[in-house]
Amino acid sequence: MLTLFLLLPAVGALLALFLPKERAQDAKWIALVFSGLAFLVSIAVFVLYNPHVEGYQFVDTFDWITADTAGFAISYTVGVDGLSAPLVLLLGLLSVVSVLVSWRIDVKEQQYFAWLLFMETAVAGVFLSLDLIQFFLFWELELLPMFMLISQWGSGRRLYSATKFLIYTLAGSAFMLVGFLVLGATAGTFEIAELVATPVTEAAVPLTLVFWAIMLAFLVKLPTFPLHTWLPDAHTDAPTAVSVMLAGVLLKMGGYGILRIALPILPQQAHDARWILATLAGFSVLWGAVITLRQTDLKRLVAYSSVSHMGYVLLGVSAMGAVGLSGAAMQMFTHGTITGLLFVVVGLIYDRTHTREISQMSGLMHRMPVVGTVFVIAGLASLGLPGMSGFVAELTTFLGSLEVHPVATMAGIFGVVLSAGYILWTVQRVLHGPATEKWRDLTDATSWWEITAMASLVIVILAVGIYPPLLTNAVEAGIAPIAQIIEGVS
Amino acid sequence: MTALAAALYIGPAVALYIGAGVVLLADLVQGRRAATGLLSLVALAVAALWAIVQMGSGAEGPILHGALVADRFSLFFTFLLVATTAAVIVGTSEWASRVEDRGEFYALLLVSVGSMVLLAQSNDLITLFVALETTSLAQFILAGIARNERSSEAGLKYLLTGSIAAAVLLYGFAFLFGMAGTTALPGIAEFVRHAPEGLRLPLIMSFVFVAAGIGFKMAIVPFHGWVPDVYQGAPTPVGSFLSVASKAAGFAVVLRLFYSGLGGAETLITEDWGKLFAVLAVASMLFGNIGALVQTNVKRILGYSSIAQAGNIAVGVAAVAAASTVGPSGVLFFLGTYAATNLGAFIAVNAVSERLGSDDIADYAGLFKRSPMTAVVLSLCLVSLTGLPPTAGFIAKVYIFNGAIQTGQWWLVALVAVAVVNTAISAFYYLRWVRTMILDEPTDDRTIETPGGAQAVLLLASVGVLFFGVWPTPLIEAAQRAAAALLPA
Amino acid sequence: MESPGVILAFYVLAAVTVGGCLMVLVARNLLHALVFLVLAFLGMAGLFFTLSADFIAVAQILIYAGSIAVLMVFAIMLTPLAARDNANSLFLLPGLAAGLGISGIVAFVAVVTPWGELKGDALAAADPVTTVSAIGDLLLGRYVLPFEVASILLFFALIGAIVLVHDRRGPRDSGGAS
Amino acid sequence: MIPALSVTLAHYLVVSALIFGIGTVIALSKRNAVAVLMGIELMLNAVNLTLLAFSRFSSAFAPGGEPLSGHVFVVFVLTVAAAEAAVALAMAVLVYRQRETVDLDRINLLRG
Repeated sequence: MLTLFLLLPAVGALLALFLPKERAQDAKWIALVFSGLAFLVSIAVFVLYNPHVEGYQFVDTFDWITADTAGFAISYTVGVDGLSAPLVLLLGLLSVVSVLVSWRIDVKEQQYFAWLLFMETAVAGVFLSLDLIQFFLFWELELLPMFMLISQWGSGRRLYSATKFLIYTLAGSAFMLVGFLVLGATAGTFEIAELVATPVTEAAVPLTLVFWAIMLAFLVKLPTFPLHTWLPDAHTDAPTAVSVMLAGVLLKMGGYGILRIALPILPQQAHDARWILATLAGFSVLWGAVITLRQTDLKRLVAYSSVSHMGYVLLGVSAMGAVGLSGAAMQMFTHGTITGLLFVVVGLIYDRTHTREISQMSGLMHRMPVVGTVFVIAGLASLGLPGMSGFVAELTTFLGSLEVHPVATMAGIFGVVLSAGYILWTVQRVLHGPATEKWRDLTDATSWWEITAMASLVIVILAVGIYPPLLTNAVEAGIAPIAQIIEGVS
Repeated sequence: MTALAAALYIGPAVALYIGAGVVLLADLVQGRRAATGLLSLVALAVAALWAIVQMGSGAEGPILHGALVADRFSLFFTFLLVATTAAVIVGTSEWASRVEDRGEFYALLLVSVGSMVLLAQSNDLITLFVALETTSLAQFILAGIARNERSSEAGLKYLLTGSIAAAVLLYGFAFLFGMAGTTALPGIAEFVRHAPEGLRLPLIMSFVFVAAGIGFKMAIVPFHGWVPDVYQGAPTPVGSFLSVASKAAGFAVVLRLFYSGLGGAETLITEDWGKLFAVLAVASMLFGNIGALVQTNVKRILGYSSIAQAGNIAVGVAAVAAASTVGPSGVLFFLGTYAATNLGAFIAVNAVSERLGSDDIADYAGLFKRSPMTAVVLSLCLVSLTGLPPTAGFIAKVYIFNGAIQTGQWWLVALVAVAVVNTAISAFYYLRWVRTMILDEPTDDRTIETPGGAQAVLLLASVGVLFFGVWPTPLIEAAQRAAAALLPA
Repeated sequence: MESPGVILAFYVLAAVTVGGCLMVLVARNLLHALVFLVLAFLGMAGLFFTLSADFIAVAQILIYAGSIAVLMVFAIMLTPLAARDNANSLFLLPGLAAGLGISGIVAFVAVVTPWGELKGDALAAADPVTTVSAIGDLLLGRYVLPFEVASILLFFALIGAIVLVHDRRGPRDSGGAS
Repeated sequence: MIPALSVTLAHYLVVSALIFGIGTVIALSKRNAVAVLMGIELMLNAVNLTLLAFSRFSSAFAPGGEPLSGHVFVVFVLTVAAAEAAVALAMAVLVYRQRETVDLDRINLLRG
């Protein structure tokens, strides 16, 4: 079933690519069908996942490279647990949404949708892989579609941004590979489950170095201050759908990697690093929030708020306890839906106004009430209003981290205050105020694809906010074994 | 040793030499010139068949008083070299049809590859040297064979650099011979294994000379300067031949010499030469990648990239010093995938440059619109050179780095760290080129026709790159069997 | 090396050879450099005699001092408009550094290495033997394969030299893009 | 112990080192292609001297050593050197025909 989820988008990508030229317009339908099918599979995975059963579920495995004499036996193994199941669902959902918001793409549609689907496969591989080399393979696989999508269908300094993204990610993942290889060489296996079961205690190079080599890639992806500078550029210049994917699922690869690999395999080193991580988290939250306050570009504003909000993930991780880790995992999911929605809305506004300068906008609520309303919902969710999914995640994170890292937690809470400030201020400037003459002819979002994209995300945000166990049941089951390991070291 | 067995062992090389002679004769007969390419392919096919028979018969061991040795290792390279040459001939037949000295071109190509086959089999310093010089000399002439200004400049520079490198290599050989008292590699290995501590210094000195001299063939520092010039100036078929076959032969010699001939693992100097190659690898990667960043001529980019890739392979050689069979099999696997990748890239560049009359990267803008297949294959090859999935280059890189790290030596871990950072640097120029081809708008909308032969090779190359990227096990196993043959019994 | 005559010969010949080499380096005129090169080749042949390598010494005179030197004369004569001065390029300093470095290192290693360890006792001169027939036996016996390959090498060097310099029969071909 | 007035292996090796070094300098730093070739020939000569010196002091070899292999090696080096020189000079003449110079500093069409 998981292999199906992995392959569906790739098959769709190939079909879209080989569509006859005169039917290029149909690429979006292929993309919608295949991402939709994948979404159905992901729903099935999430629903059928049983939180009361330990370990990975729906495992598919076979020997991929069987070069035993060289110690290079690598298996293809996919499976989900409570940590990855929500992310798989998130990926399925956001992929459909990103296809929908790309409905108006009219430049090289075939390539565009092929890359988009290709990226879904790559990210799915990251979330599903249970083997380090396989994980690394998919991690690298995601680079090329992203580079192509930003550098071609983006705007502004798109080549610069795409290259910056590429260099940052590659530099990070380069060290990750070294770390993985050292782990694999020492333990004699690349299987994550075995590496977790029999911890590596000594290697050719100090394990602290190995830990940081691996963490570097994840921190870049997360992104953490001071490695975050690629994110605003990439977001600003990326097309809407790519921003949705980037904020919604690609950033989660970093957090997922920390929870899936760095923490359980090297718990002692992670534990030793908790102060550094907490400090980085505090800086990310505050710095991100402060910078966000100063933004005049709507998309850049949302991008910087991502830096701030992903800081909570790291904060939860640095607490090194069950509650904090659960908070981090939940924050990943909720941030994916909320920021995804924000980018959808920003994209819709941009489509109509052709500007992202906040100072140019005023009174849009009068012209486009639907978009405006959704913007308000997303904003409120983003600042952590009770009753929405953001609130649950942030609260859990703070509960987990308060005792361990009071200062960093206070910084985080202050970050929430700041984010309330910038979100309300932005909403007020963009939506309210006098309806200027300039925007008289704006039309609201009325087409089915726009409505569907927004509605699906709103529903998820509200559902999780109102009934958190939808999410927490799975997450807690997934976090429990990791927390057990990490709490075992001192 | 019966004559039959000897014939079995040296058959592939002999077939190639005879083929060269036949091609020359055919060239003399006016009106039969078109057949020379076909004849060369026949010679290559005979060589390959012969090698298959040799493999099937399971015949292995030294022959001709120990001048040569036939084993899985030499067979691996025989197949690699023959396949590479055949691909070059098929992929560039259209170019060759316009060359005045076509017969000589094919004959020299066959002599060169025949000598490389011998090189991979060499078990004696003298055989090694003579085979090396024969292949080099043929390549020098090939580089200059177009006889236009650029080609002759490339030929002259290649020849002078190559001769200096050969002298340095010989100096190392002279000391090795002097100390061991024999030119036979097993004898030298035996000597090195029991060498007294007092001879450590001259031993290190001689293998520094040897490594530097052989480095010329592999295109690693310090004899790397010729690479961009020759790739740019020499006829493209020659460039593609050199970038794959010559490099493979160089690494074959290095493995045979250092791994098997210098006593294998666990000698007085093993770690020394491992570290030596580590230094050379770092220097090559940095020089190649930084050099490639500023180039606008695609052939020069490929030239610098070839230096950087040689650095990657040298990581595997350095690992050989500390591990058993992991390092050499990594080198072999890398060379196998690199052959498919680089041939694809070179043949594509050749096809495009012929039509465009330009090597400027700016003229590759929008190639996807003008010649979709070439652009896609070239992109695939560049992605593979970067080392990104799902291509063979990714597996090769992970495999070779894994081999280095498995040794558990801190300096090899550090070496791999440098290598992966270089991968990130290389992505910059490789992917910039991909983007230019796939996404930029062409300045000229006319389509570019790719000749049939080139299309066939491109297709094969891309199949190879993808197949070994997704299912590398067969090639890995072949590489491991070949590498195992090197270990002293 | 007991005989004082041989010892004297060694020093004289070594001085001639190294001096000839140095003159090749510093000579202003290319033809003068060539003369000194021949001198160095001849000195080298003498050194070979002191090493009881009579056959090689003769071959040295024939091939180096004879053929190669003559080839070089031809090359210089065939390039009449090229500069005749033996000028240094921009790489003089790196070249000097590399050459002196190699010389120094090898000489140092040659002096400090206890070569006696090769066998275990002090170095002693071997009995002079007639080398010609023994070399012939080796060439046609143990080293028959390189011998054959060398003949292929010579043949194709010839072909190559002809291909490179023979006059064009037709219009210029476009080898590679330029 | 090396007697004061005797010539040993080391003497020959030092001479060869000097010649090889001078050859290297010539090969790397001369502008005229023919002069560069002279340097290369000197380097090869130094190699020959080394080979023959080791052969001569053959009692240094362990049992089973083959001193005459050094002589054979030299024969091959001579052969290769001659072939290389012929091709190199042909190449130089070819370049000269096209540009009326064999000055390596001025043969510089190929650059990035």
